Amino acid sequence: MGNRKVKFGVVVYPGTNCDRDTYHVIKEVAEEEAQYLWYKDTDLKGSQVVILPGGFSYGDYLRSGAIARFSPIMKAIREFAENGGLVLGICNGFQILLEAGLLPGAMLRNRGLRFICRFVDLTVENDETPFTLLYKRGEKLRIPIAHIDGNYFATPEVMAELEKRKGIIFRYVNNPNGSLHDTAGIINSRGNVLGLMPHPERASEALVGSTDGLRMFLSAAKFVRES
Amino acid sequence: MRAKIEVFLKSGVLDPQGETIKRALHTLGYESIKDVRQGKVFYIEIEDDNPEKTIEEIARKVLANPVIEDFKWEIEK
Amino acid sequence: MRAKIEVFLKSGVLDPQGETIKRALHTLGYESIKDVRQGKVFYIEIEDDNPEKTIEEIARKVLANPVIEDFKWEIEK
Amino acid sequence: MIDKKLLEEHNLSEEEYTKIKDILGREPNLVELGLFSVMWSEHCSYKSSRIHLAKLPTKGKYLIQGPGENAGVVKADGKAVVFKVESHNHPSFVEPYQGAATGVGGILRDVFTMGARPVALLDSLHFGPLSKPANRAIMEGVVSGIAGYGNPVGVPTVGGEVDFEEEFSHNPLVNVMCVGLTERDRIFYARAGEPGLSLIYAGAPTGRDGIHGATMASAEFGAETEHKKVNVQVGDPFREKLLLEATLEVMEKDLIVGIQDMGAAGLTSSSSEMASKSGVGVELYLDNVPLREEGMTPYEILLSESQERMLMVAKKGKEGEIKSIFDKWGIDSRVVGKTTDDKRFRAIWKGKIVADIPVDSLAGDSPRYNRPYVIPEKDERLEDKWLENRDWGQVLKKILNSEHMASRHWVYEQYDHMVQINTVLLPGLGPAVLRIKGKTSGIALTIDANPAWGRSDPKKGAILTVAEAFRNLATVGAEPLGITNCLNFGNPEKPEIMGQFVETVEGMKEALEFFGVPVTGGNVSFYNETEGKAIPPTVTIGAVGLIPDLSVLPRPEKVKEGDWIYLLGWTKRDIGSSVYLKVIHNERGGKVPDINLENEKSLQGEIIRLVREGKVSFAFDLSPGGLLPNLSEALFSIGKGATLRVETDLEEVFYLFGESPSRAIIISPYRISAKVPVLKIGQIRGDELIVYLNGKKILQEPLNTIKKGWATYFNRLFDR
Ligand SMILES: Nc1ncnc2c1ncn2[C@@H]1O[C@H](COP(=O)(O)OP(=O)(O)O)[C@@H](O)[C@H]1O
Ligand SMILES: [Mg+2]
Repeated sequence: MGNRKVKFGVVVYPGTNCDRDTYHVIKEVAEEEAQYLWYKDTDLKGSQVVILPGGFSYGDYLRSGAIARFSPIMKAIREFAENGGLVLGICNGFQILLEAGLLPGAMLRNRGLRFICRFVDLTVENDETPFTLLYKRGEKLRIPIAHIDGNYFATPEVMAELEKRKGIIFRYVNNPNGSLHDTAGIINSRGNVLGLMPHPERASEALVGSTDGLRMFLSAAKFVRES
Repeated sequence: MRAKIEVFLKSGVLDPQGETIKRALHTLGYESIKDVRQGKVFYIEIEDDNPEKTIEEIARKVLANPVIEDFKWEIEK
Repeated sequence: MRAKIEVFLKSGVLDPQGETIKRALHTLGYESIKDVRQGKVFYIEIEDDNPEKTIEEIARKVLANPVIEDFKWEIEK
Repeated sequence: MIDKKLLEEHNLSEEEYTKIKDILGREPNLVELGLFSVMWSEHCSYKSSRIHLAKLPTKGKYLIQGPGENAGVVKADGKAVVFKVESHNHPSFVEPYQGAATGVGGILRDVFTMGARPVALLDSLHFGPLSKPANRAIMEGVVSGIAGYGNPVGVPTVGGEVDFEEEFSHNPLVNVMCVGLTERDRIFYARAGEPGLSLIYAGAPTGRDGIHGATMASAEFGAETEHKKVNVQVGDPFREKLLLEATLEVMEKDLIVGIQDMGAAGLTSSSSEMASKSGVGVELYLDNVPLREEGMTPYEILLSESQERMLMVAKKGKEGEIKSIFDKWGIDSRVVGKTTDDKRFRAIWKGKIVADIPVDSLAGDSPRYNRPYVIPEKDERLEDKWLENRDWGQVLKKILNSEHMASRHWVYEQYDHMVQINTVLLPGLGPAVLRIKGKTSGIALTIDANPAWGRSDPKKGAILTVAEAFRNLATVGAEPLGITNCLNFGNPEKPEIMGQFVETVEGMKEALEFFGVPVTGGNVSFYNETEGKAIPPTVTIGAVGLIPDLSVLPRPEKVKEGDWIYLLGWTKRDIGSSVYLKVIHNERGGKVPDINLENEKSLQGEIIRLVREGKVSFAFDLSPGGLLPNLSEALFSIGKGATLRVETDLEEVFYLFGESPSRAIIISPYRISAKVPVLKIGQIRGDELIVYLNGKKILQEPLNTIKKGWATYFNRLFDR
């Protein structure tokens, strides 16, 4: 297997707007292989990691991510995830994973009711996932957020279960949106589907302010290469 | 036929919008308002043999998120 | 006392959300849905001597945007 | 049947009506009257401004496309930068959220119509004072409207400005600029090619949105008045995003001859302008136009301003391919007409010709006026009481904690300013800087307006605004490639207002000719008046510059303890129209600073040289607020304190809060010398701001204390 490039699939829904950014980072910065997956596709064209990027799928009408979950490609993504494939949902991608039931919980409107775009500090809570291999537990990351519905909510039982199995992977240092338990990102119990509100692709090059997000893509690639 | 579906947050789920409106109303002097919860309402034109079934189905499957929301509907003949 | 206020777009005002939801429903096979318009609904707890007046007032002044929206309300005793 | 009342409702003069009859050789029907009314309106025809705008310089070494297209184009490091600013003032007053949102939508379309992917938005916003709740509501609506549209479309709002003057209480200004990037051989124009080509309509169905107010009372539409009242345009950013992607894909596959978005006067202006420019005619089949509402008349279909619509002229035989691309993106498209060889604008509805007009009379040959004007009197006051010494520390905090200077983060954090990951300098200070992916270069963007200058002296105000915009660019090492502008004025039929306009254009011309930078386009917004009270004349300048090498870009993170603080330029007795007067003396007038353009040019040249030599950790110009407030803001971003020692023979206020132009601060670890005055005035040190003036300590305070009011001003007002 050696140094073969890992193939990332970047899903494009109508209204997705971080697809090109994510593609750019995977291809030009992480130097892995990248391909777009159209929401009407029914297979993942050999993708080894699937990313649901940020944006406003279907304008975020109805609820963020609510309409995208019915896209034809979701069936393939679900099967891929059930077979242990790595799926990363960023921002709107996270919201879609929640709406689709691939991750537990739901997003409410931000506590302040406003869209917030800024760099925030996160802590890495769990460095034993395929997406955080290259981070250290407790490490602080500077990664931007950009959302209006990022106030993570789940029932007390779900929150307890998440905490117990270390399913909260990233937490905000200063909670910007009201998320329960300062949750910024969670993983499923099988440990292969991660969703987070911050944008690692916006923090992958020093020129635009931070490189703290890059290791998320590199971790996933390393995990795939070594498994 | 016209149907109306209301989708609202389950009790126990925090409603940031309702909270904010309540505070704004208090600032404006409407102290008698004790609580505000905000929901969505969908007005639907439907031509269907079994509108009850269809409406119930789209409310459940599409319009409401069962993790946080409940719904109710009625059909205006 | 509980009041319910519905706020909806005036007819003729474009409703992109409703449009998009309608299209989504068609894609899902719900062809019998001819039109969807989305509005807001507010559930209000009020303790007031003259709840009708207060509710009408906050609907008009605070909750609805008169340029593009209308509203209606009812009080459930 | 066409009487005085009807003409009045259509805003047409007797004279214009006579001209219409001459052109047609008969009386127009009502549809035709409507078409002339809208196409000859100030908004579409620039009838009062054209002869003056023609004076502006439109040639430059970087210019690809000057005024006259949907947007201007300049070269930048082998690429083409497409940009334009537009106002949406009145709609934003009527319905702040939707007014601002649709303003963003319109300017985005102007840019992607030219074949460029929009990469940035900037907004210049002017409201009434926030002490009035109504003004707060307008600002809140406008800002969330810009966010609500720009964010979903995925174009970052990377810069802008917000300021406040009483006159804007009833007439806010919402000027939005969009910048796009494309290849130099991939630019599209509003052209119709040759006769016999299909016109393709793509986008949202047509509703009764924004139909000219004049039509409302018109007898023929009596039965429909219910609907007529609702003519607020609602934006659909989701559809815009799809329209953008589909349009760019159609362009990439080279399937069209020309294209224009349907903005003001919708289908009529887009089709007639393309045809007129190419010397062909156009025939429209109104029954093919997708409609959103029932019972729409030809009048309404032709003049609707529904958003998110495009009109393009297909290359022969490419109709099907075009349609399949729009289908893929879920956008309706239809053939709604064709080009003809008779140079007429003809609309056909239910088998009948409902309008038949020489196309040039609608688009090219609309009337133009040389309206009478009087040159306004200048406010030249400089009052002694403005010059008295005060507790400068208190003054500084008061100014920083005012709506004029407080941190704008409450605004720009609602905007996605990072999507597309090109934003090299985050909003907060100075111009926006974007990288160009795949190159070492970048572009710098700024938008500037200062109504206080315009009110006291429109001509000098315009010169100063241009100079400020270029100085902003210079601080990041960028030289200007071109500008776009938006001229916001009252009623041009009043000679005083027309005088302000003439003076403003004169000033802009003088400055641009001096710098050798062309205007690439812009927008004129007249009739910004409520109850006879006009806004101050306000010219908004949007400038684009090129930074050859981003590796030497000054940025706050580069500043180190011990770096020197240099003041470059000339400080004079300038305090009129300043933030200091507004906040401390509640005085909104006074003499506008003089500017020596030669000095200004040397200053900018020297800053650019120093930046490009890699000598500068961080640089900023002294814009409104003056030295102390501007330096404090810079220190807040840097996160370090400073000690200043300044010596002056002038009254103290001029040095600390005066607003002399042609000045900038450079922070550098090196010894700096230049061909303009350079003073070493201090050093980056500790976490306090300490200021000595003529040897006397006038201020010593922790930066954090100074920062508090500045940082939270808008949150305290808006966050409930
Ligand atoms: N309406 C706005 N939209 C986006 N950014 C804004 C807006 N207003 C201000 N900003 C940003 O805030 C910063 C400070 O604005 P301003 O006081 O005008 O500074 P400057 O004079 O240095 O340009 C700038 O970076 C500017 O781009
Ligand atoms: Mg400025």
